[in-house]
Amino acid sequence: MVPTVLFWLFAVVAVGSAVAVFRVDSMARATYALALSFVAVGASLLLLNLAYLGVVTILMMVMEMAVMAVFMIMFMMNPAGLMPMSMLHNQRAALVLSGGVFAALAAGALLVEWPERRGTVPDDPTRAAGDAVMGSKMLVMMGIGAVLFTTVVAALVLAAARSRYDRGPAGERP
Amino acid sequence: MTVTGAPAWAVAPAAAALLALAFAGAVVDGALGGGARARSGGRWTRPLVETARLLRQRGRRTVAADGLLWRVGVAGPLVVALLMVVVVPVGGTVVADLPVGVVWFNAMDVSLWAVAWLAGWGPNSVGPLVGGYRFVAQALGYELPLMFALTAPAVAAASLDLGDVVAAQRGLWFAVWMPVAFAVFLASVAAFSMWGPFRAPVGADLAGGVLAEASGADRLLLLAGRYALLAAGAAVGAALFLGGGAGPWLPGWAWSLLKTVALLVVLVAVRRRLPVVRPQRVVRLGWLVALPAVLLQLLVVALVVVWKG
Amino acid sequence: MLLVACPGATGLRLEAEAAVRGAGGRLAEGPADADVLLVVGSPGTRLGAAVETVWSQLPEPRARGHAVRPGRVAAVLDGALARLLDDQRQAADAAERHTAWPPPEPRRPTDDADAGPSGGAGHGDGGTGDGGREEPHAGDRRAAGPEHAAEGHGEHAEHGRDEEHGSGEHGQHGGHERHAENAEDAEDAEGARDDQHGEHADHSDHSSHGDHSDHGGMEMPGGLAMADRAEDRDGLKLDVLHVPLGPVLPHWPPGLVVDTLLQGDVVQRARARVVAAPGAGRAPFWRPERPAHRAARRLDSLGRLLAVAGWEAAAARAGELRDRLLGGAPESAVRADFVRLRRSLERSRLLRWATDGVGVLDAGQVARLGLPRRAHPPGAAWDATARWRWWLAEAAAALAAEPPPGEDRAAASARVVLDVVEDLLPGVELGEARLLVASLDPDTDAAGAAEGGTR
Amino acid sequence: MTLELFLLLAAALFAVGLYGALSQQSVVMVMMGLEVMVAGVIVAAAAFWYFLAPDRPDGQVLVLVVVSAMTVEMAMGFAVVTLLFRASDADTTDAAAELRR
Repeated sequence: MVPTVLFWLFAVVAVGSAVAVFRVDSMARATYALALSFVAVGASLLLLNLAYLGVVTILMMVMEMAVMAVFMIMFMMNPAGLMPMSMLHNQRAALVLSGGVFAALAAGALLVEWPERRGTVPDDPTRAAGDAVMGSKMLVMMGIGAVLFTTVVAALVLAAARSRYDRGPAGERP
Repeated sequence: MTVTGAPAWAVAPAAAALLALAFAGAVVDGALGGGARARSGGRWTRPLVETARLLRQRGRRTVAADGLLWRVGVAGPLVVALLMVVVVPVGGTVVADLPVGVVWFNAMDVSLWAVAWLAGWGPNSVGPLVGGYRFVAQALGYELPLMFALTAPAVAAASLDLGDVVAAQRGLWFAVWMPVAFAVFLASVAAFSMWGPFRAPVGADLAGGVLAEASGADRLLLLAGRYALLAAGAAVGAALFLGGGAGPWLPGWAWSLLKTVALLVVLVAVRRRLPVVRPQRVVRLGWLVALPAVLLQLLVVALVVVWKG
Repeated sequence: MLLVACPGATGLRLEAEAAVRGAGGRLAEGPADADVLLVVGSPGTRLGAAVETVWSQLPEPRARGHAVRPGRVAAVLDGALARLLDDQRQAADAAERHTAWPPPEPRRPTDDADAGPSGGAGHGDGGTGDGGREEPHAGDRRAAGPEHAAEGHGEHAEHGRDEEHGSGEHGQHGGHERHAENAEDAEDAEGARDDQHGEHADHSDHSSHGDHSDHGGMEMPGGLAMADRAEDRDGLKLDVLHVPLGPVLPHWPPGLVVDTLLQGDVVQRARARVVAAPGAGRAPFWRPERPAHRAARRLDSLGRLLAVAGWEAAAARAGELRDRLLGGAPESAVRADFVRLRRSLERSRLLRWATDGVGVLDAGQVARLGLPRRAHPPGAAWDATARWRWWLAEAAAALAAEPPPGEDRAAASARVVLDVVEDLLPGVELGEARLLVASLDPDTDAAGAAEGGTR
Repeated sequence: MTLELFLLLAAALFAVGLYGALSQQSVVMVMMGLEVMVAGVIVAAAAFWYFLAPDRPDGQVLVLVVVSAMTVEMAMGFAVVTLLFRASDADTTDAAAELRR
């Protein structure tokens, strides 16, 4: 009972704030609506016994959004949404298309005969994942690590031609 | 010592304890503040006087402020501190027995990026805004070292659960053989609480930075939030590095409390003694000094763990 | 408590600092944190307008006091504190203030906007409008927008982008009454202040020095101007803000206003001026012929720099030594404590990190400022670190009753210092800019007399 | 709590994200749309893992990879936007399309 209520709560928050991202004028609000949406997604992962993944999702996404806000405000006109203006194009097509996609996916989710559940949830899913990552899939992890690192460096080198903070792109703009 | 989860109502005493600790921090700060021979009450009562003053004061608004986001930013630090504290084992009990407490703490301190930035963005004013950006810039500097500093005890305990980390320190505190991680952790706590040498986001050169526009209850919440963050950081530090509730004679909770208070006093005492480090320096320090040092520390820890089998 | 010192009121300022400490208070960093607004010295028109703006930004309960005569500061402060605790009066104040929001739109004739010389006596647009700035600003500011926004913008640094409720209200109706009610504190200069006030009401337009550029007549949200955009050094075209620093800022030379063009927190352009004050330029407070004063002056500057650098403990120690020297303690008694302070400062790596490389002077600037050609640790650059070390050396010499070290040159006038500040500020981050100004510490007492030394 | 509910949530998030990515002009907003879509993928992957094959960690690993991919996307996206902005003073997709010619 309690998990179901929580699930609905998180689901409504996640979708509601995701919609809000594209509805509000203020860039700051849009960014933090997205952050809220991710927090709700992470929280719903917690319901699935995925403590580690849920918390990591929250961690990564909040951090990303905090940095994102800086960029949003740096590049967007009218960052505080104080002036009403529209930044949309081909809105109708987008609405129709995404509505169709939702219908198709929902139909698939409801109509497909999902297979029976195999096995049970391990006591400590985090450990299971850790074993998987560090055991047979060690290579995956190392690959991800290397890719992440390269990206960060590449992004910073590209973005910060002569940044004051040597490495950080932030702190530039109100 | 095994750690057991407490029932849901335990959040209330945890919150009360956090606020009490935060208040104690403020009292210590007032006592160490020195200088004035105060006419209205002694140094020890200064936080009380200040609280009363701020409660009497009316909140103020700025033009075209983003009220909603400002509120979030103002209430945020206190809430985040509370969320940090619920996973800390006190003696043998913990409010929320989360199996990934270490990551949880990390996620919470990252959410401070957002909160501090919002508190700066909300009032639509230069001082707070620059303060908010300073916080994010500074956070880029300390976050990665902090992550690895948190990883070191977790690796040594082979668990992300704070209870397990405490249990793994029986015999030898982690602070003893991971001093670098401990130091980086404490510095990061000061940094995310905008405290001591890392208080540039609320610096006097910005007329108070993030705090510049807050008055009345808003200001009280922000100030209390800073002390609460320090207290929460001290509590987590006591569990991660100082063996939590382990100690002779006294019961476990008393030791937890004692160590937390000791760390808190250390953190508070640093405040006036050091000048502020500019955010640029913090970033450089974080990446060029703290990060390599803490990585080396992690390597040492990993080697020890492997060697011990 | 928020202390507003006027140029030429150094003695009163020191007295007020002591009085605040004696009352167990501390100096606030901005109006949001302040209960009491304490003005020392006599502000001129511009500074008076700034004070009104700041007053309107204090949250209730609030009280203000105005001290003009030496020896009366503590009494004025006591009066203000008593009123602060008077619930009835505070309730009345709050009621009056909040029913008046939103204030009736103060409509002024459109062409009044650039009536500079008539009563503003040349301190209006003159200080900012020169220097070939491309931004559309002075003179063509919006006439239709709410005035209150413009005023707050103009005067107050930490509120460069905001305006608190009711400074318009102030200029219009609230201001005079409250003024009268608080007049009991100002034991003298009553007539003079009334004059100023009237003048202020007439010319409050000037208090906005053109940081509201006209965006083609668009109606701005909340009456605020949106940020402009301009090239920055990273090649990104980003928003710029016009932000005046001062005249009411903590640890800031009294009466100094630096109009800056900020991009993010980086200063792109700066114009410095000192607002006029009737009290400025009388008898100088610091008497260089007296060693104690020489040392105390240096300690005063040092304390300000340390406060800006965020080292409260050291700043408090410097202030304490200064007060002891001015209070007539023999130099020899202070010397031991001074040596200890000096040692801890010179040993502090964190302080050097804060000030190293801030505002490096070239040889010409060194000569103009009347500093010795060689920086104090030989071979070092003339940055803020070298300057506070130089202050320490000077203070030490004064305490040891030696002649001042280095070549004996006359200290530069504030205008020269401000010119150097203007040269050095572009490209500097806001916090560094504060350090830079503090490390050059222009003496605004004399400059305020010459109608701000505006150019 | 059933698999279907979670999949519906995932579908809703995906559709909202798609709408955002298609309808927004600004590159940064398009990136936000992509993020929302990826959030839907995360929910779906986690739900499949929990309800279909909890004994195998593949689902979790997939989520981990997706989260990392998201970070990478963000970082590169920011770098590209910054370059674009510097080169052409534009942050909209339409303007970027012109760059191609």
